[in-house]
This record gives sequence, C-alpha cells and structure tokens, in this order.
Amino acid sequence: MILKISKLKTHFSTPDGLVRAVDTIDLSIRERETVGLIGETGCGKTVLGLTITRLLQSSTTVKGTIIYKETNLLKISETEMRRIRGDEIAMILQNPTTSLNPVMRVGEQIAEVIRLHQGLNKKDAAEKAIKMLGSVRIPSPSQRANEYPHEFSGGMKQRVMIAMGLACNPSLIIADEPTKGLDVTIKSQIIKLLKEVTKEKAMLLITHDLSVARALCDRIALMYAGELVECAPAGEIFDAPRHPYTRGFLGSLPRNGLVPIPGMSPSLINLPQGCRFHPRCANAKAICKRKHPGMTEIEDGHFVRCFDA
Amino acid sequence: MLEVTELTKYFSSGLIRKQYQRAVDGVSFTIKNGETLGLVGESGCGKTTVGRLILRLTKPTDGTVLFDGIDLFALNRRELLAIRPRIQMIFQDPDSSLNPRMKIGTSIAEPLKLHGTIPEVKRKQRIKELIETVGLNPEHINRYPYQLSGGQNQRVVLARILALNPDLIIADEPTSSLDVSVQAQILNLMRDLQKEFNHTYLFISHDLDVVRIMADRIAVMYLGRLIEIGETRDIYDHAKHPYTQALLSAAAVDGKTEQNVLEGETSSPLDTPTGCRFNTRCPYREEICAIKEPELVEVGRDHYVACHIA
Amino acid sequence: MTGVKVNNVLGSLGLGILAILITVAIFAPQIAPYDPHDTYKWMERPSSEHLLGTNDVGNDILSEVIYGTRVSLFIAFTVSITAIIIGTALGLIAGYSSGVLGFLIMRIVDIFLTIPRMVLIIVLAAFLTQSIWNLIVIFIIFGWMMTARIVRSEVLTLRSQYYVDSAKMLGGSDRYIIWRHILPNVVPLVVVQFIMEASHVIIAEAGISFLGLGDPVARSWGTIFNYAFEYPNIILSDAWMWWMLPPGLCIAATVLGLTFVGYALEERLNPKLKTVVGMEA
Amino acid sequence: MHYINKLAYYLVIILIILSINFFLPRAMPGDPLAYVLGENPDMPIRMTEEEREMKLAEYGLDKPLPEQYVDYMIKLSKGDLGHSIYYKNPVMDEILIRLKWTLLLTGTATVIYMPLGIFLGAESAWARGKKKDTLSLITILTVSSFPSFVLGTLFVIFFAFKLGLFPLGCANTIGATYANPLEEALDILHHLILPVATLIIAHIGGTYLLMRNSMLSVIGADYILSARAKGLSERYILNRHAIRNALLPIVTMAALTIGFMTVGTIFVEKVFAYPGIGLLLYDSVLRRDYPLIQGIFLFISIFVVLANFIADMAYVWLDPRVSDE
Repeated sequence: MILKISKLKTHFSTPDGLVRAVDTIDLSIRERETVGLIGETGCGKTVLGLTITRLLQSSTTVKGTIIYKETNLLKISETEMRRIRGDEIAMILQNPTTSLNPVMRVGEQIAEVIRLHQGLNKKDAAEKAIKMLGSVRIPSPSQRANEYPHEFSGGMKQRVMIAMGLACNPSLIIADEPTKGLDVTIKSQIIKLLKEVTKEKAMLLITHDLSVARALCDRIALMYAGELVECAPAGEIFDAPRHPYTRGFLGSLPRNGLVPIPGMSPSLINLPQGCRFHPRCANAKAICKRKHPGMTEIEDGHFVRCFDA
Repeated sequence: MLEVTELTKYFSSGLIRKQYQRAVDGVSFTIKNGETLGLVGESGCGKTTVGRLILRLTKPTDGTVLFDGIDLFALNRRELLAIRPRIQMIFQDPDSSLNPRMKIGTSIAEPLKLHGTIPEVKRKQRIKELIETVGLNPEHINRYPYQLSGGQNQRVVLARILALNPDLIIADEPTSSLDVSVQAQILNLMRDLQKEFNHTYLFISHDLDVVRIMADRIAVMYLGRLIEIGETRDIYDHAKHPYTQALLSAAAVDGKTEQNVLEGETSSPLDTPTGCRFNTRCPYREEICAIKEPELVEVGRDHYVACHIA
Repeated sequence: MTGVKVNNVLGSLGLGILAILITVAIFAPQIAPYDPHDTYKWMERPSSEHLLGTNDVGNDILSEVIYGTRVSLFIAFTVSITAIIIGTALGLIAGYSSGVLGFLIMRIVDIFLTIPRMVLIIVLAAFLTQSIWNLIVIFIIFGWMMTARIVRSEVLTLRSQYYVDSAKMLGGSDRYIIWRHILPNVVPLVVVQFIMEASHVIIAEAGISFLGLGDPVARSWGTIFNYAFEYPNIILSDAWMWWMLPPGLCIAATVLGLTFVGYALEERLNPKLKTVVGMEA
Repeated sequence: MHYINKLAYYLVIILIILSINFFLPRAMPGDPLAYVLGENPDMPIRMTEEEREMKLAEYGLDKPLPEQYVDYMIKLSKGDLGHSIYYKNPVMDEILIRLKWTLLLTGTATVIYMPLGIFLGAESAWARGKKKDTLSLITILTVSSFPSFVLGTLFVIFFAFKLGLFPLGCANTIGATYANPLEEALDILHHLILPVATLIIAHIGGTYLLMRNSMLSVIGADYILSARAKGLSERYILNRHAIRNALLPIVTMAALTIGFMTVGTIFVEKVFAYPGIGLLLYDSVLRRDYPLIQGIFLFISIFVVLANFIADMAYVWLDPRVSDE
C-alpha cells in the first residue's frame, strides 16, 4: 500500500456557507497501481488531489489521515511536506497552458525541480531536463528546452507537464484531467504516453472522462457530491456497475444510449438529507431519504454506497 | 434547404507582411429539410467558422450559401435582418451566451421584442410556454444566468431560439462544456424539439460519439478542407479517409484493443502543407499526396472522399 | 474574509469624506461666515471672529477655504464627467468598429499617453489667460485617453462574448447591441475610472495653481496654498498652520476619499480574493 | 520587426511633440511676436508698423508657415531652441546648466522608489488579507493622497525649520567653499535628502498599488500552484516565478510613472528652491519667458518619450511572448 486515505474531510468556509468538498473519503492505492477518480464538475475530485499534496490554503479544514508509505501527510511539517512534493509525490495539474510559467524557459522549469530534490548542479540538471523532455517524446529536446511555453502546442505542453512530474522519479503521481481540452488524436497520444511512463508507478488519475479511465486504470472510484459512491476494479465498474449513479453515468454516454440522469448534482454547500443521490435516483425508497448509506463491500474489492446494492 | 458551395474564409493578420490563415478553404455541402448534418473535426479545423459564415457573423472571403434558394451572401442589411430569425445558432459556452446582467426572462423576451411578432400583453405567457418547453420552471424567469447551471443556461438558449421558430439551427458544440449526464439531457431535448418543430440541424462537434447519435449524415473537416462526407452509418462502418479512420479509432478507447494512434500534430492553418493537407501525418502517404490536393470523389452512394489512395 | 471587511470600511470612510466635502461645496454661501472677497484686518491670528484668521489682504481664510471647496470640486467633477463621457464614447467606437477610425483613435490615445501631459498642461496654461474655464478645457482635452483605452479593451472582450453574437443573430442592430449589451457591462468600469480621473484632476489642478497658474478670482485650494506659500517667511511665523495647512489637508482629504471609494469599488468588481486555490467553480 | 515598428512609432511621437511646440505660440490667442519678445499678450507694447515688420522679419515670423516650420526644424537640428527673454542666453545653455540637478534629484528618487514600491507591493500581495498587507495598503494610500508640494512644504517646516535637521532648500550651501570633493558631496547629499524623500513618498503609491494588484493576479495563477506542487519554497516561488510575471504590467505603466515623476519634480523643486529644470520652468512661467518654457517642454517630453522607448524594450526582454509577434 503506497497511499492510504481514511476518513478524509476537506471543508472550507465561504460567504455562502460551509463547502464540504471532500466528505469522509476512504481510498487506498497500491504500489504500481493506477486508480481512477471519476466524477463530474464540482464533485470535489480536484480538491481531493490538492488535499493529498496539501496545496490548499491554510484556512481550509482538513481532517482524517493520509498515510503515504509510513508517514501521515497531515501530521508532518510544511518543510517536510515540501521535500515530498515533486520528489516522491508528483502532481500533474490540469490545464498545461496556464500551469507553465509563461516567462521561464521550459527546460529551466523542469531543471529547477531536479536541482531542488536531487541536488544536481545547474549544468547536470539542465542535461537531465533535456533527457526528460526526450523521454516524453518531444522531438529535438535540447533545442526545445530553450523555448518558452507559448512556443509549444497544447499536446506538447501536456508532455512537458508529464516530464516535469516524472523528473525526480516519484513513486506516486496525481494526474488531474491530463487529457482535458486535447483533440482526440492528441488525447490518444497522451494516453499512450502515460501508460508507458507509469508502468512502474502508482497513479491517481482524476478525470471526468470514462474512456481515459478505462484505458489507464486498474481500479476506479466514482465520486459524487463530495463522497465516493462506488469503488471497484475497472472491469467491474464497466461490466457490472452497482450504484445507480454509476449506472446512470455510464448510461448517459452517447454510445450507451444517451439516457440522462434527471436533475443535477447538488451544491456542496447544500447537500440533500439521507443518500445524496436520492433526489435523482429512480429507485429511491423511503429509507434513502432518511438515512445516509455507508460504503459496503458487496464483492471482494467492490464497494458500493447504496441500500439497494 | 441549405446549399453551401466553395465556402472560403481567409483570415489575414499583420500589416506589412500579410499572413493568411486559411480557416475554411472551398467547403461545399448540402443539408436537406429536417435532416441533421454532423460537422466533425479537431480544434482549428474551421468547423466553427463554417457555422459563423452561414449566419454571416463572420465575413466570407468567397463562396455562396443558398438558404431555401436565397443567396445569403447577396443580401443587404435589411434583408439579412429579415432572414436571420430563420437561421439560429447555439454557441459552445451557454454561460457566455446570456448577458450576465439580464434576467432569464428578459433574455428570452429579447427576440420577441426585437421582432415584435407578439403583442406585449401576450409576451409573458409566451415566455412561460417557452421555458416549459425546454424543461425549466417558470420560477427561473426572474433569475440571473449565474444562478443557473450550465445545462440550465443551455436550455434557456434553446428557449430563446425557439421564440423565433427557426428552420435551421446551427449547433456549435452545444454540450462540450457540460458534464455527460447533463449532456445527455440537452441532446435528448434537442432531438425532441427537432421532431416536434421539424428543425434542420447543422451539428458541429469534435465528439464522434455524440455526432453518431445526432446526425443523419456526417462531414469531416481537416485544416479547412472537407475530406469526407456521407451517411452516418457509412462513415462509421466504412470510413475511407485515413484521417476519419484515425479519428474513429482514437474515439474508441477501451483499454483492450490496440489503437492506431496518429503520430504528429495538425499543422498550423497559417502554413498548410502543399498537396493533401493530411499528408504530413498520413500513414499511407504516397508521392502524389505531397504534390496534388485531392478533390472529393464519390466512392459510394452519397459518400464522398478527398483522398488519392482511398 | 478580512479583505471584504477592510474594503467596506475604506469604502464607507471614503464616501463619508466625499459627502461632507460635497455638502460644503454646495452650501458654501450658507456655511461660510464671510464673503471670501471681503477684506478685514490683514494677517490676523485665529480668533472667535475669524476661526482661521485672515490672509495678507485681509480675507477670512475659513470662508476662502469653504469657497475653495466649491472651485476645486467643480473643476474636478466637471472635467471628469466630460472626459469620461468623451472617453467612453471614443472607446466604444474604437472597440466596436475596429475599422480605420478605431485604429486612429487608439493611436491618438497612445501618443497622448506617452507625452507627459502635465508638462503640456503647464505650458498651455502659461500661454492662456488664467481662468477656471481655460483650466477645465485643458484638463478635458488631456483627460479622456485612459478611459478610452480601458473602455476599448473591455469592449473588445465583451464583443467576443457569445451573447453579443446571439443578439446579432436574434436580429439586434449595432445600436441596439451597444446600448443593451455592451454599455451596461462597461458602466461599472467607467464609474471606477470616473473616480480615478476626479482624483487626478484634484491633484493636477492643485499643482497648476501652486505654480501660480490658477484663477486669481475663483480661488481653489491650490491657489490659496500658493498665495500662502509665496507670502514672505510664512514658515517663520505660525501662520502656515491656519493658512497653508487647511487647504493642503482639504486636497489630501478629497484625494483620499476618492481613492478609498475607487479602491473599494474596484475590489468589488474584480474580486481577486479566491477562497480556495484550484477549486472548481 | 518589433523593434523597427516601435522605433518608427517613437520617431512619429517625437515629430508630433516638435510640431506641437512649433504651433504653440502660433496657434494661441494673441500676437505670436509677443511670445518671442516677452510682452504680456493682453497689453501689447505700442510699436510702429515699421518696427513691427522688422521684428517679425528678424524672427522669421513674416514667412509662410511651411517655410517657418522648415526653418524651425533646421534650427532644432543644430540644437538651437531660441533665446531666453529673461536671461538673454540661448535656451539650450540655460537648460543644460540646470540639467544636472534635476537628473540628480529625479534619478536618485527613481532608483529608490521604483524598487521600493515593487518590493512593498509584492510583499503586501504575498501576505494579502493579513495585518501587514492591510496596514501598508492603508498607510500608503493615505500618504500618497498628499500632493508632493504639500508634503514637501510640511517636510521643510518640520525637518528643516523646526528640527533643523536639513537645510531649508537649494542644492548646496550658497557661497560655500569646500576643502575636498567629499565635503562637497556630503553637502549636496544633505540638501538632497528632503526633496528626494518628498518625491519618493509622493510617488511610491502608484507603483505599490500596481505591483500589489498585478501580484494578486499572479498569485492566483496556475503556474504558482504548479511551482508549489514541485516542492519549491515560498520565497523561491516569489522571487523566481511570481515577481517576473507581476513586473510585466509595471513595465507597461513605467511610461506613465516616469511622466508623473518628472512633473512631480517641478513642484518639489519649487518648494525646495532646488535649482533644476523644474524651478527654471516655474520661474519662466512667472516671467512668461515663452522661448524658455517651450524649450523645457521639448526637453522634458523628449526625455519621457525616450524613457518610454527603453521601457518598451525592457518589456520585450521580459516577456518572451512579445518578441515572436
């Protein structure tokens, strides 16, 4: 087990009320495993990623434990956390266009993380950065390292982001929507690349795109309104989904018949009583309105949050 | 219904050294009454520009568009204003399609007011009807766009368009900013409305799965050129152009079948390759491809392809 | 959260200061104990008769400062309102038409913004007769450019919004679109710009008057300050306290009030205080 | 390409400034001759027609406008800005005598207030919402609402007159003889401190606010989050990632700030009787010494335009995105 999250809560107060972005989540990732975290806009999946790496503002309330290898990430000091960030746990943020510093050469943006964590000197770090650019299949890397982000296409920038994440050979990668906004043909290139470079690594893949998750993940967790509703090996999620949300999500895909889920996701400030999905659920019973269901293991390694499963 | 011939748009930039971006380059197609034509391609291929050109939101460089036999590019301002209600467009981003300072009701009332088709007393009633047609509550009338979700705003956009009773609707990626479960709602609504009001759609999208469901026929664009057009079934089952094949393969990610991943990236529209524009990425490239630009040729019933080797 | 609170405090404080000053300006004849042109014994120290004493020709200084409020605020608001209207109109044209006319307007704006306008204003004021109307005209001529530039760039952004395309598609004429869709969205920005411009003019007018180029009849704060400053050895006596300080503080208070209001407005329009980094909307 | 465009643009601006200067006396109400001779245009001295003709011919004012314009340009190219009415000397000479003091004053102030404003703005934004930020924001907003001449006068009263810490004005002790250059330098410095402090305090607000705003938008940027995700320290992120991006708008606005600063110098020089170009301008305005006023206008304008040009070049150097276009 490389990462074990238990009872994690991330709340922050806004003028409109308390946002329960992550609400009691248990999730673990094994060595060399890719876990997909799937959910729709505003379900809290990005906040979960930022909570693990402790990149949220200090005013955020975080409770629970995040055990990385042997350490509880929520207990260590900021300095210790900085040593882990970028070195052992790398984060590939969404939107490479805005995530790269526009006035810094691409090579330098990779080299600085190498210098910081591996203590290489300027020259060696620069060389290693070029090697990293080559490893993500960027043509003529030594020349491209001297260019600025605006000289790269969207797909190429995403490759740079990946190279940056891999630069210190981390054991866990958190990738947030790595294919968002990319054209289909470029998307397949990035999927192929991610598949190659994360073979030996654990990865938490945050996405709303089921096809990406299907191509890359060993296990998939579905998130709805701040909590996980189903977590199972990838195959089972697609072939035998148990939670009504998972079924609805799959069913609303164009190739599965375009059957929509009625209504819309609740706001994280104003969550429904009982099961959070019950207002949109076709099989909702009396108990679903009253009681909040827990996660139950219905089959080996297949967890569902539903009274009916 | 709609007959587009040799539609062309070059954007020029630079004062001294002019550069031309060949956004749309000699595109021709027709849409029959009540039909949905899917226009597919990746970002920067010119598909959105085609939509805007038909509406004359962008000035065309060349070509003709016949709408019900009327040459749209030959109309003067007054004639254009008169015909515009019959052709409407749904834009990509529902949130920015509505003025943030206008209440939903005011936005929907806008076309009614501009065209004065309905007397003021009956307007309220009509707005209520429209709001209900697109599956919203009358209580939404007094809200502002930021208080509604993206999906709801797209319904408002549809309601506003319905107020004009258009014949042709150009839908430019109407669901690309929405979540899948909401996307399904909007697409279903659009299909229902089409049946009810006999709309003709030009459905522009990058998502082949969506187009497959929505369109009767599909046209594929690459770098400003139409490279393949045919019945939806023919395109999905017997795609002839290597680019169409690659697109289909890329869309069918399931983690099991090995995909044929297309290498390289689309060239810049500022500097299009000579010959076939796809030749720089084409796995089956031959000598002629870099020299001669292929024309659309019929390869099956109503199925045309622009490729030397197909 | 604290950011919002600070804003409100600053904003209300600024509004309070401005409200007082504007009241004084409007009701100057009622508030002022004397006519500022009446002469009494000269260079009197403050007394119950003359709260701020009298100046070198025997005018009551308090009355002079109260009437000065009128002059200073009148110039500031007349100039900024006119300049803002001109700037907004030209910015709208430049942003919406984007033809040769728009190009020309923006080039003129660029050029005017590069030339140090205050120096040119000083030179012009030196060539012209000293009157508040001349000053007002000069300030207007050099006051509209920043607004034009800001409005234009905002219009360019707004014009690319889909709701403008939609309005066009729904059959709206250009005039309709500008009035109904563009202008209302530009107004908040213009209000901030108006406040900024007013505070610029207050400072600039005071400066011009300090150089002795103000209207000797309708005396603004700057002119009063200048007369005091030019009085021989003013700082050796205590007269600076009631003769120089009051107009000086009035100028500062006005600018401060405008700055606070402008700042609070700008922050409200453009909230950069995101609660959580990277949170999905 | 970019450089050539910019260069052409600035040349055009300079041409426009020269033309404004040419047309000023000719387009203003009143007799252009009066502007050259220095009479009050409202009360022209009586002159016989003959005398008038002669004077007009002497200054070339009888020729058609285009010819006058060409003459003016030729004269300018030789550095001839005409003669001061009051000093009876070439305008250029008078300006050059005063130039060093203004350069010293403005230069010292700029070298201090720019980095200081940038530093304070950056620090303030980095600590946004905290006490430190609120306090410095309110202090700076309050202080900079005082016009420079009010502030300067108060300084003279308190620090020079009441406390006697500094001289009341001027650039050095009048009539002093110095034992060595160091003593002279110290004397000049002693005279410099108050005016420079006035300029700095009066002008720091603009840079501070601009930097703070710019920094606030940079702080929210994704690449800052991305830098944090790499494990970089806050200080490193501020110095290496944030500041350079936040500086871009500062450089664009440098044009305006330099202009403000130059104008501010005029007021400060008057307050401190500092013998620079600003005081010269003030005196000339009082004396209606029009050739000198125009000469100074020309001089300051061209200086500011050059500063703009340099700022523009710096922008290209700072932002790699521009040089490509």
